[in-house]
Amino acid sequence: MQKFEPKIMAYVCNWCTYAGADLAGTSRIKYPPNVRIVRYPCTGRIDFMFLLKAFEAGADGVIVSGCHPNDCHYTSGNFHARRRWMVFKELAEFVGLDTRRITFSWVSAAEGAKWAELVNTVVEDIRELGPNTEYQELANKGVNMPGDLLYV
Amino acid sequence: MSRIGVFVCHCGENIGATVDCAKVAETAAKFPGVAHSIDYKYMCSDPGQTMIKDAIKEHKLDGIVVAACSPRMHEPTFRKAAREAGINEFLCEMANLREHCSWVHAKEESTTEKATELVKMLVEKVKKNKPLTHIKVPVTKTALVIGGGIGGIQAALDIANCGHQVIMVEKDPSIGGHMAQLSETFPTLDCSQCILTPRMVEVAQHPNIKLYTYAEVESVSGFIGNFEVKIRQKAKSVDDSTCTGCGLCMQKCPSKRIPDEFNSGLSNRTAIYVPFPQAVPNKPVIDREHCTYFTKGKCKLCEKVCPANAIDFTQEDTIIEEKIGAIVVATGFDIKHTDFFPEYGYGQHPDIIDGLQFERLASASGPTLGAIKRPSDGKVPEKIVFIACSGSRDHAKGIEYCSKICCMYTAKHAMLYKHKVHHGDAYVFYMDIRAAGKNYDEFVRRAIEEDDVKYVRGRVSKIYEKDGKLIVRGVDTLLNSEPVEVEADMVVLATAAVAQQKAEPLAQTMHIGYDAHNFYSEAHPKLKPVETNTAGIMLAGACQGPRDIPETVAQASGAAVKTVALFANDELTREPLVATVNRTAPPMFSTCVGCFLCESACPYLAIGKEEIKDRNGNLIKTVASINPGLCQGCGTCVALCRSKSIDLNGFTHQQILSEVMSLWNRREDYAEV
Amino acid sequence: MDNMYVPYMMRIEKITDEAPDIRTFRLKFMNSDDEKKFEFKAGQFGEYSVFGEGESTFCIASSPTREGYIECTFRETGRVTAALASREEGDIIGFRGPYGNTFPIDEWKGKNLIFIAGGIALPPLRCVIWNALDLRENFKDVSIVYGARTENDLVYKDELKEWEERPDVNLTVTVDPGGETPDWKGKVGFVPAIVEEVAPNAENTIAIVCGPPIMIKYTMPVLEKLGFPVENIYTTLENRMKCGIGKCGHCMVGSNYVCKDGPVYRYDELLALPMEY
Amino acid sequence: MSNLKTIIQDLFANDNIEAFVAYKNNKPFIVRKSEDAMQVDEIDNQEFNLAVYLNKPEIKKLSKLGILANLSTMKALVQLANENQITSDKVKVISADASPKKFERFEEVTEYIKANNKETNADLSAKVAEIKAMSREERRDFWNKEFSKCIKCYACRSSCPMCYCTKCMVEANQPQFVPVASHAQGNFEWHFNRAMHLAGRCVGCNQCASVCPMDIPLNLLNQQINETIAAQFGETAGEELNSNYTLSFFKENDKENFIR
Amino acid sequence: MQQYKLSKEKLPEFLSGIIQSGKKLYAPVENNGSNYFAEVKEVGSIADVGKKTKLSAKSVFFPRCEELVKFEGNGENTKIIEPEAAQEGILYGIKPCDASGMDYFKEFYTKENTDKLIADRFEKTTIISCSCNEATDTCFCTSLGSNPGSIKGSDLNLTDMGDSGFLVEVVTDKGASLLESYKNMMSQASDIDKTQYLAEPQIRFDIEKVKSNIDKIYDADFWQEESDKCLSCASCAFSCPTCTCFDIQDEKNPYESRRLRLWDSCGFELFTVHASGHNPREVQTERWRHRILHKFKYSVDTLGQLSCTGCGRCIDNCPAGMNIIDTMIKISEA
Repeated sequence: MQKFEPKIMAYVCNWCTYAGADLAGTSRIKYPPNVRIVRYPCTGRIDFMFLLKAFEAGADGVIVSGCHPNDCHYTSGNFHARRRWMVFKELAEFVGLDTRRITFSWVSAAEGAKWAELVNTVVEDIRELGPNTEYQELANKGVNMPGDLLYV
Repeated sequence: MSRIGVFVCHCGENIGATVDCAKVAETAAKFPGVAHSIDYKYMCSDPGQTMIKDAIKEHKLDGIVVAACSPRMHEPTFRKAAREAGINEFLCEMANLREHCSWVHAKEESTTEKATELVKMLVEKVKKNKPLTHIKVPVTKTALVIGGGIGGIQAALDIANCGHQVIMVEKDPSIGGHMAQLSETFPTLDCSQCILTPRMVEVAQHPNIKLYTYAEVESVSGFIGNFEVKIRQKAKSVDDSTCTGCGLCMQKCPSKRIPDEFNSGLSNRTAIYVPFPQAVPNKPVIDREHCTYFTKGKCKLCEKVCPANAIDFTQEDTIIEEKIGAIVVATGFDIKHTDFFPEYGYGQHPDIIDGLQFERLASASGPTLGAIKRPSDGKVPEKIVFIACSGSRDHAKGIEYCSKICCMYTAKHAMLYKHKVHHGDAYVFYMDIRAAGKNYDEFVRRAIEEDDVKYVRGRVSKIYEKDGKLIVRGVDTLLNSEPVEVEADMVVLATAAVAQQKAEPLAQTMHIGYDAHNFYSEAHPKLKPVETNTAGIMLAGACQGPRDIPETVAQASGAAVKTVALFANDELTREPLVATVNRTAPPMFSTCVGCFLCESACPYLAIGKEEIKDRNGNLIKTVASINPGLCQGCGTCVALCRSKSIDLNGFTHQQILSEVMSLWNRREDYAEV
Repeated sequence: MDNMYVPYMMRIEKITDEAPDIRTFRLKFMNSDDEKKFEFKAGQFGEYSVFGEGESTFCIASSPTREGYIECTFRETGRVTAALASREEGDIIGFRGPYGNTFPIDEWKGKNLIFIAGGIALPPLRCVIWNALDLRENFKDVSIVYGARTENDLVYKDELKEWEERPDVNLTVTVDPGGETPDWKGKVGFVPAIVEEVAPNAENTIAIVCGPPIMIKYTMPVLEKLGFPVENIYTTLENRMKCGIGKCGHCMVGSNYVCKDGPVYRYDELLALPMEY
Repeated sequence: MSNLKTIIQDLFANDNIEAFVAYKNNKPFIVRKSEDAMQVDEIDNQEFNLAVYLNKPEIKKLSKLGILANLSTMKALVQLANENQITSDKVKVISADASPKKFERFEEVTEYIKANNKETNADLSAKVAEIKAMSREERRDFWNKEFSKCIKCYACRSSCPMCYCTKCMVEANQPQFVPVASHAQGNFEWHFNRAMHLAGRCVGCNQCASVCPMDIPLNLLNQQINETIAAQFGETAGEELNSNYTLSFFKENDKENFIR
Repeated sequence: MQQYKLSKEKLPEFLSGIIQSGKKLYAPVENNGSNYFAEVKEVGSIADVGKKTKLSAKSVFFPRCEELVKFEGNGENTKIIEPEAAQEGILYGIKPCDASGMDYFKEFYTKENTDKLIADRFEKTTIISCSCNEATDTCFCTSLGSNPGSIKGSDLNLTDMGDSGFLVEVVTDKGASLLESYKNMMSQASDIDKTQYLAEPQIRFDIEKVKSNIDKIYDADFWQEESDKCLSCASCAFSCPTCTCFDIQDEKNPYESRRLRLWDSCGFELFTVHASGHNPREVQTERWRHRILHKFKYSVDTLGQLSCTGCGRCIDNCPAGMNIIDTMIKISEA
């Protein structure tokens, strides 16, 4: 048994935030080791399902980050992503998901320090919130339950 | 299960000092599907790479994960090693243990733990990797240059001189563009035509250049290396092959009062005409809109006088189809005319002219043979006012940008005036003087200091006529914004440079981006200034935004190099990391339902419609298909597709989901907080 | 509890790549008690599974006369088959079975046999072919007509060679027009046409036909024309199945549960069913 | 004979339609033969969105057909046209009102929508607002309770005019994003997905909720998204032809106050 | 057959007795104005049993999502974990039509290749049905030769006699043994004929004609007409007491996986589709015909009984207004 350490999944685009995180590395800026980066070509590629799947996998927090507006390597992927996130976030809130656990941000390839700062903040915020067990529990609700109104 | 190899690099002390690499390798060896796992001091070194290659062969690995530095650094290195060992290079993935782990975390158990998980993610991902082959697209080594101004000419000659075929399309009867209209050029004051016309001739005579004048691009289809273009050759009514260019027809033509475009309306031309004496090709066309025969049904004087029997009234527009590999767009710009300015009398006063008109007045080949005479009465103006920024940088007029060339040509105009009318007074109203460029500021200073041009910093609010004079009323902001009034004989407006009238439809034809002012958009403002978002289409000159001749020429050469680089190989090789629309067994054929909502999201217009037909040719369904020649692999369409019919090579749903799921968090491992 | 959905644990002993996307697994029981209890007959099938990915239905492609293992041949088409295809030798998979009825091979004693198969449908027949060949003395002439789209798509290439060389087997292999390479020595043409060309003697002959629906559709009239009575033609259906024991309802054709009442049908029985297979 | 019946018979006679989608006894009814036109209802207050039938494979494959369209059906038709699913050559639209009228082009349909559009979802908006006012835990519990009833009969999907995928993403299994099972996670992700996939496309006919045999108020999800999209991007589905689809379109100044 | 009388006041006592005995009690409960079967922890939460529940009671025996088997670990270390045995329970408030559906269900799952998971639940559950005093306009049990007081499939049957309380009929030994401990609450009532209290749903079609026509209508024209408005959802199948079809799906995480049994419906387009893409029942007409013939022909062929009980839920729940009675009338008139 260990003490609770938040596990953060970071979905980042290859050209800005991934490079920004690389810069944090080459600049030796320290931040906590709680974050796992999943590399996407562009934030436009990030299907909203991957956000739910991060929760399913038990991520305590998720960072989604890409190029600042107008900086997209593919010119407009982040603009599309931004709209999608807006709709996603509003819906997620509406159905009662804990959206405090999802952080959207723009981190450019030059913002190594911003990346480190972002991870710091998110890890601390999530540490406050505690483990994210709610979503994983859903998988067992309603299984092997006779009747029609199952987990009311 | 797969046979994955894991190679953990210490990167000397860079990773090894913080992460327990041996332990990472040891743990990774136990991951399901891992057949081989080892750590080593320097994986990217020759012995390291050899080690990887040997392991691939020895352990029959079908995928490798190199846990080392950032893939942005060494991915090509290790992919090459994989390829050399006989497995597909796209079965190699890198876990970033250096930039994303050892360099940013302290030497702790949790850091090694993170490193292990990063390896696990990539192991799970690489299990789902599929071998990919580079996309090869054949290249037609012919370039299309649209526009025969100095930009087009430069690009065409550069490409042609590299041994490739060029097709040039010019909408006017002659090439030359705006530069042919200019009198002298700044900052050297050398004669514009003297430097341009030899190059025009060179174009006409170049064995690799096929020239279509009086022609326009009708449609463009296909993609990089493989465009198909339809060119509309407008009917010239003169048979180019027999016409000798003797000019008899023009002398006899009865319609002589047609405003001459080349002279910006300062003189007239005939209905059968060549735009200017040095035109290329130097053969006339009939302007059907003004020709007596075409408007009234009788005349045919030209036909009667033509010694070569070259006049052909029955000619029709023809559509010429050409296959090309790249396009250089050099369609240039236009200027706002004086009628754009209510405050300056809507262009009603003949002595308020624009910059191009002044160029023609000052030109030795112009209507006044180079004498500065005002259009209304032919008198030499004693006092002349130049107004810079006429329309430019004016939000109220909807033109927020700087037209860039006006500061310089206004100084030039003032100087030319002063050189020709020594006793005359030249005033320049300006907002700022933007003379960045080699010898540019010196040029402006010369105008002010040596030629005594009077520069007044302020805007002109109104011009009106009074007693045969043009009263120019403005302010001098350097003198406490005091009102200034100049009684001028002539006013020259340095009107805003704007996009060509047909810029927008042409952009839509070619599927290239354009901004709010219809200037064409470059692929990247810094790093891809001559390319468009549509691969294989390059930009040169003022169609992208106002610019001067040297810049246009430089950009044209840049565009030419991009074109020639494309033509350097018979096939275009592209990374296969592109999106694909699935194809399934009949009767479904694809899970795509053809809503085409992905189409508008694609920044590269790579998504097209594909019709699936049965053996008898009946349409079964229309589905999306992605042109691998155009797709850049951003994946926006992938995330948009509701039925999950599109996937992105290298970042498939399977790959990413496997990565995410490998991070499964076991709750029982924690104590309650 | 005697839960019918609990699979046997099987170890993949051998993997053979047959054709693009088509593989054969040789499976051994992990538990020797299971192996002792296990018995099957030609024509039966099972549910092969990768834990966490799902179950997939294939026939048992090996003959019951070859004991100690079972074999299955499958094409990678979906989630489960893709997961199966990514297994290596030595890996563990699940197996439930045997299910379904069998070819009445005992009733065929003393008769001629002709096997007609197309594409990936040779595996169901391979079981009964080997079963017959291992009891060769029980039968008179044995002929096999097998066709695939291309040469490359032929499965069991080694065994085809073996059958080719056996004097007591009359093998005809064909590929669809355009599917042949320059060295191809077999026939070129669609299976029904080749059957007509080979023109087996219908007298005292049992025809066992298996292939895609389109092949069956065109082969049956040929056999009837050649004088095969419907009672002498057998086929096996490959409906979608989930449970294998006549419960889930997926394979239902009329009142038949193909997994329980089939998959082997005599042609006259098949004709009595609605055309929902 | 009523106007509607005459129009339908006329369509069969002169426009060569193969089917006409209308109502009979207040339920959907597909007129396959001209004489069956006599059976259709003439009242004009039916709620059912008939546009869903244009997605039914058996009807989709017909070369020409007609449809009786109330306001929400019309919006669905416009949106379907925007999504390249139907063309005005193929589908003849008849307005379901007191004086049925035939529209030759979808432009006329959009004009009709503009002229007759009414704000009908006030109660629904109020309910959305009510849920938004709850605490997060209350919202979670509310939806958990509602989704717990879902049996995954997919009546919502089948009855939705905008759900026309031949293979729905829940049936895509490589990978299986949404669990097929009707347990809490499967139900949550299914309804979340459906709502997201209808974002910017839902025409607000509320059919998903009205057909649900378990009475799950699914329209609240769509209403919430429609409200978000209207407020953030100023867009509404099904009212204009060739309007850009909200999620494959953007403006440079879209709001991003939630992005750090 | 034994009959008892139970006064209205005693019923709650009887039911709470069951709860207290530790057995699970499944009964209709109300949610958003409709009734559904669910486990009840206190008698007060039981809804009006006179009202037809939205779904049949099959979920008590055939949960819509159930683990068939579970796997822990990976590779060689994979451990198979079988599901737990069912708990003893009482199903109360089920309609006679539903109960006879449950009888079919039990027969189907136990006759051949017994499904132990479902058989176990039937074995451990006592079914107390409640006769109908009122019928809805979609009820057609009488058209199928059954009636609102049918005891088929019940262990005990209750008939509401208004002020006179309930008539309790003991149908099976299982029913009798349940009643054993509660007999003191009841009085003997062997002479009461419950028919007078029952609803009388109208007979909508002639079942004999249906039976005689059923073999010759496979190619009839009316199937298309009847199925034209069907939208291929499963609300009919999932609310049907005799629809037994299911799907098997696996779920996994890196540490464990499970094989689930889920409800499925022959109405779904993908229900029969082969791996090759070939679909034996490609159009909805064929699927609707299969559904009807399964109920009225195939189940007679295989199990000797009709598998439609006339509950009318498919009519109530159909989004598109499909009506099985219309189809039956067409068949009877064919």
